[in-house]
Amino acid sequence: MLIFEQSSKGRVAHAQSPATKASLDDLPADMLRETPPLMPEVSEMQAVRHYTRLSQKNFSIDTHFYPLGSCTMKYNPRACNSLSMLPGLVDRHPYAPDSHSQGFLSCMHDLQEILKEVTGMKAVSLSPMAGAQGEFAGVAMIKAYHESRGDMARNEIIVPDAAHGTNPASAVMCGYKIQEIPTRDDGDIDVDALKEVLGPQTAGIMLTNPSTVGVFERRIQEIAALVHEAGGLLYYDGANLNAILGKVRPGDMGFDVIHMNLHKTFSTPHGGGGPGAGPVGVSERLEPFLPIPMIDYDGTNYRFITADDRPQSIGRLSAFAGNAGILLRAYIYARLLGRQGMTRVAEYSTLNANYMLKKMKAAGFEAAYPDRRATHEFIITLRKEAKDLGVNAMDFAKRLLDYGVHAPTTYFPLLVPECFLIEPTETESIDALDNFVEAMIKIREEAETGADRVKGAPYTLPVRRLDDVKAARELDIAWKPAE
Amino acid sequence: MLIFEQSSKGRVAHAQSPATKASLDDLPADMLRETPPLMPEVSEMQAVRHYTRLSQKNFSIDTHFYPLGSCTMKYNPRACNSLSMLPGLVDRHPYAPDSHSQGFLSCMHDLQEILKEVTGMKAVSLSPMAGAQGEFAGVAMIKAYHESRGDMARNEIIVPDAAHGTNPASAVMCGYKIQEIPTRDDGDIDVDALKEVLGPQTAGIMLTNPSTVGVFERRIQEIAALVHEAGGLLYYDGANLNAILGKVRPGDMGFDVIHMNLHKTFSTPHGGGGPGAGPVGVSERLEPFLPIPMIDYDGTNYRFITADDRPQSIGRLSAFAGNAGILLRAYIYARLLGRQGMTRVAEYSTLNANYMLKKMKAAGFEAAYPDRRATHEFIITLRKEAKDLGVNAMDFAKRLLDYGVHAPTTYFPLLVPECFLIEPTETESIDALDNFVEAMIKIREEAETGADRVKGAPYTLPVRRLDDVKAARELDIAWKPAE
Amino acid sequence: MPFIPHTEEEVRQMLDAIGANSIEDLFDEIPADLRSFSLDKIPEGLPEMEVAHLMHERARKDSNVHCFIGAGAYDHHIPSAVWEIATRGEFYSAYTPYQAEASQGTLQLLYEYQSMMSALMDMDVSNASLYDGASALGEAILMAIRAHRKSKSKKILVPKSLHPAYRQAANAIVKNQDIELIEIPFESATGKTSLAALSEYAGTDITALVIGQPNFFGVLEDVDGLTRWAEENNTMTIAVVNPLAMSVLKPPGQWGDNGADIACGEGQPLGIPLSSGGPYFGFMCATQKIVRQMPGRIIGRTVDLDGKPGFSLTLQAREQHIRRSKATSNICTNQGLMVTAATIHMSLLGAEGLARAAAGSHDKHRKLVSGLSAIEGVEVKFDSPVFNEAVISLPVDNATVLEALAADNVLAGFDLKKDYPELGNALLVCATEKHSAASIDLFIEKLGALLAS
Amino acid sequence: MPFIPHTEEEVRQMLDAIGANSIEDLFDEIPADLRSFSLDKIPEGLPEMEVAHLMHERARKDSNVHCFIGAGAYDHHIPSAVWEIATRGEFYSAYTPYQAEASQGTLQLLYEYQSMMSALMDMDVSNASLYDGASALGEAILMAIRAHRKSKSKKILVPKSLHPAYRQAANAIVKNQDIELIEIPFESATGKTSLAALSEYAGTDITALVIGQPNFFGVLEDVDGLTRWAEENNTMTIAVVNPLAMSVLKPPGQWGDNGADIACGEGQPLGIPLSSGGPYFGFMCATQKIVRQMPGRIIGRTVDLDGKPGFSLTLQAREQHIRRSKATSNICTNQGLMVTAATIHMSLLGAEGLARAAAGSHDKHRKLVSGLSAIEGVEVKFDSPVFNEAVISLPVDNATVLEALAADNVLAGFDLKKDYPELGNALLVCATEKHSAASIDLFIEKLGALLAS
Ligand SMILES: Cc1ncc(COP(=O)(O)O)c(C=O)c1O
Ligand SMILES: Cc1ncc(COP(=O)(O)O)c(C=O)c1O
Repeated sequence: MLIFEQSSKGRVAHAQSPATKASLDDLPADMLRETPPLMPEVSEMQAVRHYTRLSQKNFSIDTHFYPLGSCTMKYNPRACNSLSMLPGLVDRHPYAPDSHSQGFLSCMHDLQEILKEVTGMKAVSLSPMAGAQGEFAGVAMIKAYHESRGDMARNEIIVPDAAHGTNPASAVMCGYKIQEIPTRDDGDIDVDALKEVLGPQTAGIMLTNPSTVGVFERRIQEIAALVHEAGGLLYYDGANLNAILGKVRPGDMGFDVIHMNLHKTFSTPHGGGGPGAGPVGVSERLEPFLPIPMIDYDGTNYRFITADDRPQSIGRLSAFAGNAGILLRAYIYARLLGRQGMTRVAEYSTLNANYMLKKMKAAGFEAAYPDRRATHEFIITLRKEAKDLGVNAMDFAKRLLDYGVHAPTTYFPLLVPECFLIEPTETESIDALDNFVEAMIKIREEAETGADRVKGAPYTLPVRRLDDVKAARELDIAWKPAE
Repeated sequence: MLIFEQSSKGRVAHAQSPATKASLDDLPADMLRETPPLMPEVSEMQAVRHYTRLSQKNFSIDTHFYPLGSCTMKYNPRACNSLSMLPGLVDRHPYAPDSHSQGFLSCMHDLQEILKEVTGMKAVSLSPMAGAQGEFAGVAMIKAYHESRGDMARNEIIVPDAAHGTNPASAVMCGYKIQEIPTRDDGDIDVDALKEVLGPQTAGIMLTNPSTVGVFERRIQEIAALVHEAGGLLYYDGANLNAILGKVRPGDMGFDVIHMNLHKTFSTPHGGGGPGAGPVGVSERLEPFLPIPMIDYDGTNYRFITADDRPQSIGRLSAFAGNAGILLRAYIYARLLGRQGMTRVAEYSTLNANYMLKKMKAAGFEAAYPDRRATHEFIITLRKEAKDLGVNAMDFAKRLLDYGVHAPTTYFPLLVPECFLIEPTETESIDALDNFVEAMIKIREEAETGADRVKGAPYTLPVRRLDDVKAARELDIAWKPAE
Repeated sequence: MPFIPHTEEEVRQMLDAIGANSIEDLFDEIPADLRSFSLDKIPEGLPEMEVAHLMHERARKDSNVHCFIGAGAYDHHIPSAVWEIATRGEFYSAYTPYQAEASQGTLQLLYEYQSMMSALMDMDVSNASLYDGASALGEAILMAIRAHRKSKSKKILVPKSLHPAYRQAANAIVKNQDIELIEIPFESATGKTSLAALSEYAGTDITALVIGQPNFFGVLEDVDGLTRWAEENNTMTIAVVNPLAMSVLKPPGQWGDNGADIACGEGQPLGIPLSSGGPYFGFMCATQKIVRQMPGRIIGRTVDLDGKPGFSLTLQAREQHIRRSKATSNICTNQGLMVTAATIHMSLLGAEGLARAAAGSHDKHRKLVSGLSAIEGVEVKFDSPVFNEAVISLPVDNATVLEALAADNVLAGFDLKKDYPELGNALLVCATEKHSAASIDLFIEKLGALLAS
Repeated sequence: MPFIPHTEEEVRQMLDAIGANSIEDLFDEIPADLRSFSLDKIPEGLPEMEVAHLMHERARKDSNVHCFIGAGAYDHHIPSAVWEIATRGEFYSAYTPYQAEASQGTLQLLYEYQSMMSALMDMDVSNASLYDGASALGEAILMAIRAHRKSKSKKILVPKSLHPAYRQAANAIVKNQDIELIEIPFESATGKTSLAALSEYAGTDITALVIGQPNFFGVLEDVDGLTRWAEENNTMTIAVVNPLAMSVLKPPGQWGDNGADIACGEGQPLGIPLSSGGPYFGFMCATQKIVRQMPGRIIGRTVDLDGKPGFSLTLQAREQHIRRSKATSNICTNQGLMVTAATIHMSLLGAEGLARAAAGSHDKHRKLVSGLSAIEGVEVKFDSPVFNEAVISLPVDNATVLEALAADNVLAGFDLKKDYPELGNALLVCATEKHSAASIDLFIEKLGALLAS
């Protein structure tokens, strides 16, 4: 039942607003609202009960194994939430003067430094509010760089076919054309194809490493050399940073600019769709273009770096300083982990993924890149099952929900048919991994005795499979009272 | 799965304790523990996930209508929790000096005053930690009073048959014998029977008003006069205070001592079984005997009243000052409600109960006291259904769970056969009340087509009906690892 | 190893299964020469207890101020229930609701959110959030350009009375696509967007006009006049509004003759703490006919296999994960948790509660401004109705006043000198329903004393 | 009307259904002369925002102290997860789990709690909590009297080295049942219970001997010697222990030759905040053979109709709601939510984490005491091993020192003068793993400076 359907006309949760409505008699009547908006009219308890019960209909990290590839659904330490909401932090106004902000600013500055070190970049701006905004900022910096050199002809960004959709979308927002290059059967980029598209029109290339097919791009140094020779710059999509944290650094691989998804690698919560944080790091030549604000420290005081300090900056991407509260959570997480703990993130997420891959293979599932090491994630293809048993990746995904496991990422990257991109993360125990493999085996067994049971899944969730076609055709995206 | 069954030997949630174990070399070896206790060895996420999921298996006020008679399951405002846990309050040491405790002490003092006013008593001590401890304190004061007067022969406490089990149990803990008196068919106490048992051996009587049968004891003034004439005192069990808050006061009815269940009337959470708070209020003659500590205010400073101030006190009932954090919650609730809001508690809980009673009667269910007003609760008896359809009160109760409603109190008070004691509270909306009645009608309809469906309930909960006999016979109350 | 459950024995068992000798072996595809660097500058890990110490200390440094800054971020009352529920693990630690069946909680909540925002703006549709108010304006401009097929100019009129940071962020977001933002001045007496200045563009091809309500100065714009101007000139209108104010002010859907085309803004006043400027959330509403040009996620109500109602992501063909370079926006992760809080907040307050909060806030502001303007030399800058905040001018240097009051923990307002030097020593000051009378009096008294000395 | 959902129209509709004219009519069975009184002294209701103001102000008054008081309540690290989960509505706002099928969350958790406490004490069984440590001792004494059928004396030996408040509370609880608590002195040099004094009672009918570990002075008692004495004299033993200490000290189940009969104490060190002394929880463990004499709720594991494991309240025949005047105790509501927190806390720390917390706490205490005792005139009072706290004696008047340091926000310890005048100017001081080195140094420095002046 919708919250609106629990309304009763005139019902007010009286503890939550002033006892009476103050006068607005200084405002002209024609600027005032005549009829109140149609909002729920419920008691405090009705609201609490409704949203508490709604919450229970979700899978989440706090309740389920959630091996969603490319998303790094790992444990979100509760301390990161509670400590970021301490009075003084949670109620600091974004325009509070530096004199009354040294606590907050010192956290932001320390976080910048930590991110610089662990990525091997020269400078970091924390302001982008998610990965995609980080990508936008990164590509905008590439553009600003070329333009600052009078190099105006570069109008193409190269993107592998396996790239996340945000990569081409972000490049287009910066006014670029997209050149797609293929991925080889071994999971690496086709370097010959790359050579063919490189040229004076090349502004740069956007890569992730490990890539979205779950393997490490072995020829990365050669690729960097080729792109740089052609006058282009290299962009690193940090969505997969969890795989290499403390093990190898994008800066050392030759990347000029990177974004990090703190809501993945640094374990800030995903909140049912955000907020995230997508700080960008750059090599020396891009430093002048970083988005403002950043934090400076002169040995005594912390302060905001603004447009006055950075006339070449691509500008500001948010009204204030990005998703500050999320950055605090990432900072707290970084301090909990420390240097050693960061390295262990890569180690144990990789261990978990390789273990699962091995077990899946042993159970007869087909790996997309059977001869490669898994990184923090790996792909299996269910094309055999789809063909022989008539149950596709989506059917497996839905049936997994009944087994109490969130489905891996399905049908991404698009180049592998019937794929599952599986990312267990370092915070899951061997039991959870084994359970998953067992569930997959059971589902295949079910399918072997007839596809229907699996195709009808899920059965144990609040709803069964939803009609997405109807959702799009008969668009119902805002409740209206029955006439 | 138990948390123990998720353990792995040597697993530690490392963020939660010092990195190494400090030396205990100043302690003699024979005083040290040799083998560690068998505790769960899980990761932080495993613990979070386990207890988050366990929580989801509960019904609660935040998720369900919970009309548990005598328990006053009303909305627990979330502000009471968060404001009582502010730094300064949540970390105040119980022995912090008064100079650094004025914030806390002022809340406690104000609460004492509010409770005095709303109950009509002369003085209040907040220290009892639940209703039963309040009863103990109350009866102990009655005893101390008689003894202080050299009146040593009074060794009986009178208790109606409808009384809550804690009443006789508490009196016995004070060294008293119990005299039970019957309840009449109209729900009032049998005053003739009372007269018969009154005498020089009478120390006092324990009553609730409204009583546990959900009606107001109309002859309360006459009863008070009779007991006082006999030299006894009147104890008021405040579990049902919600029914009369701000409408009529126990002090005015003639009671000498009362306890309040703040976890009922003042909406502190019941927490799956407590903590509660059971402050006691007294008339003038019992004031010297109140349990310590209490809070005094001299117009400038607040301070604890201790045994030095009150040599006749029955003493202290807890190591410190009772369930302080619960008292804070009650205080916050009292400030949110204010004077008017308290009166409305009685008004709307009574309105809800009478409305439900009327609807239940209209639906053909039998009221235990059909000619009486309901107070904040009322009783129906399902003896007809038990006889005609073969489904008893427990069967209805279990089946209600499937309808998403917590069962009312069943089989209490014992004198009404197949009874439901139904207490909707003031915070439920008319929709919730109507839903309940409809569910009852549907269950009866189900039963009319055969008892089995109802007797097999519940079906939609984490478990079906449990084998209590096995639980008691094959006692398994602490997990042991399989050999 | 914080947060890593593996025991030594399990690691051994897993490596054996894999057929590797050590964890290090698993990294053998990485070129060896990339593997030498030092992380020594990153501090050692600390247990939660020590990090708590550290954070308490830092938080204390920024605590206990009397803050009268608004300027786009407002300290309103937030019911305790809001964040106690929003941070429940099931909301807090879930991903974007791609698997609809396992995400009905989030999905239904977002559908309710869309419904509430549509109602508050009196617009047909809402998306499920963008990053923040400023970036939402950038997206709204891009959306207008996609939606207004007849306009070729890519020219957008943006009042100078709009929040400077919004103008900067919108510019940073759209400038690489040959879009021109043209600044429209405000009337120096009223602080309102100058209709006279606007008339310069009458009859030319303008894609959209941006209208702030209230504008950055707190001043109420002539939204009907501005919207009608746009309607007459075949220009789309983009409303940038304070959503809480819309509970008492005329909402964008009712502006001019046909209402605004797009409404966007900062959702923060709806239950989001100040938190140094984020995470907040950008909202966006629009008319039904341009819904397919809207960026961001949209949740639809549908039915399941058994015909039972349910919710799922819809119109995904607009989004980057399907359309890639042709998507309406690159946005992927949005501000879901903030919207969760805002939805609970709006449910708890309802229309009446929101209106009381807005009016109560305005009332406190009036008390503040009347007290401040009674001080010798302090003047209210604009002769216009304002909502919730106002520009005052000081007889002495702004910066000196701000610093002196800050020394007493009074943060006296937003300094307008940098963005609007033409206003002289002007401060933007704000009070909300949350300010106590004592706190307001303290500010007035301190400023009075300072200026008298 | 805060928290009341009724609209005027609904009230009318409900009254019509009832057949009453007004709500007032529903109270017509109450004698009219009882209805006139005034509640004017109770303040008007306030919205949450204003109550929040008030509470913040009051909380601030008691904040920011350096507290070195232990004396039965200890400030240990509590993982954030503990209270975030314990205050989830499903735990926080549920009733006692009478309807087992609708309470499996609470029931399973309590079963796990019983298992953990049994393990920590090395005892067979545990109940699901009592009110607090002091009242648990009262219940333990009553239980011993019920359980020790052969003893008729109702005499209980209670060391003077036990927490004074525990002795007072236990006395208040048991005194009306003709039970005699006999005080056993401590050795003035060691602070331990005097075995010599005990020997006076050898061979007489004593129902039980109470043994604290550590005792109120932090001193470790000779638990083996005391338990053996009791075993030899057919006396039951009641252990009163700090449960966190039991992660490193010999637990009651291992004392003497056969272990203690009953173990009880204050659960606060297991994840419960100081909170002015409550709510905490009393725990109680016992040997299997006397489980039926145990007061309080007990949860058992069983199976459902389908044979699936589940949990329910068991041995209810001991309890007041069944046995009424013959129950083992009057306790009904216990401290469920505290136990919920403690169970999560113990799961998060595990045996190793608890031991590290205990050892870390002890270590900080050693640093404190060594710093304090290096000050001229300050001495450690007892020549015995202690855990976590210690008695120091001062060269000057206690009260003056406490007051002077409190003026600097240092709460220097518990003043023993009132309860133990024989100890002179003695303070009981405590530090835990949570105290920072800086905070400890501050105390040492301030005391040093004060005594030097
Ligand atoms: C590989 C990759 N790149 C980019 C992104 C975009 O990041 P965000 O969702 O934070 O905008 C994602 C996240 O889904 C991703 O998986
Ligand atoms: C009528 C009545 N009296 C006394 C009590 C005992 O109160 P408590 O559970 O707080 O000890 C209760 C609570 O269950 C009750 O309902």
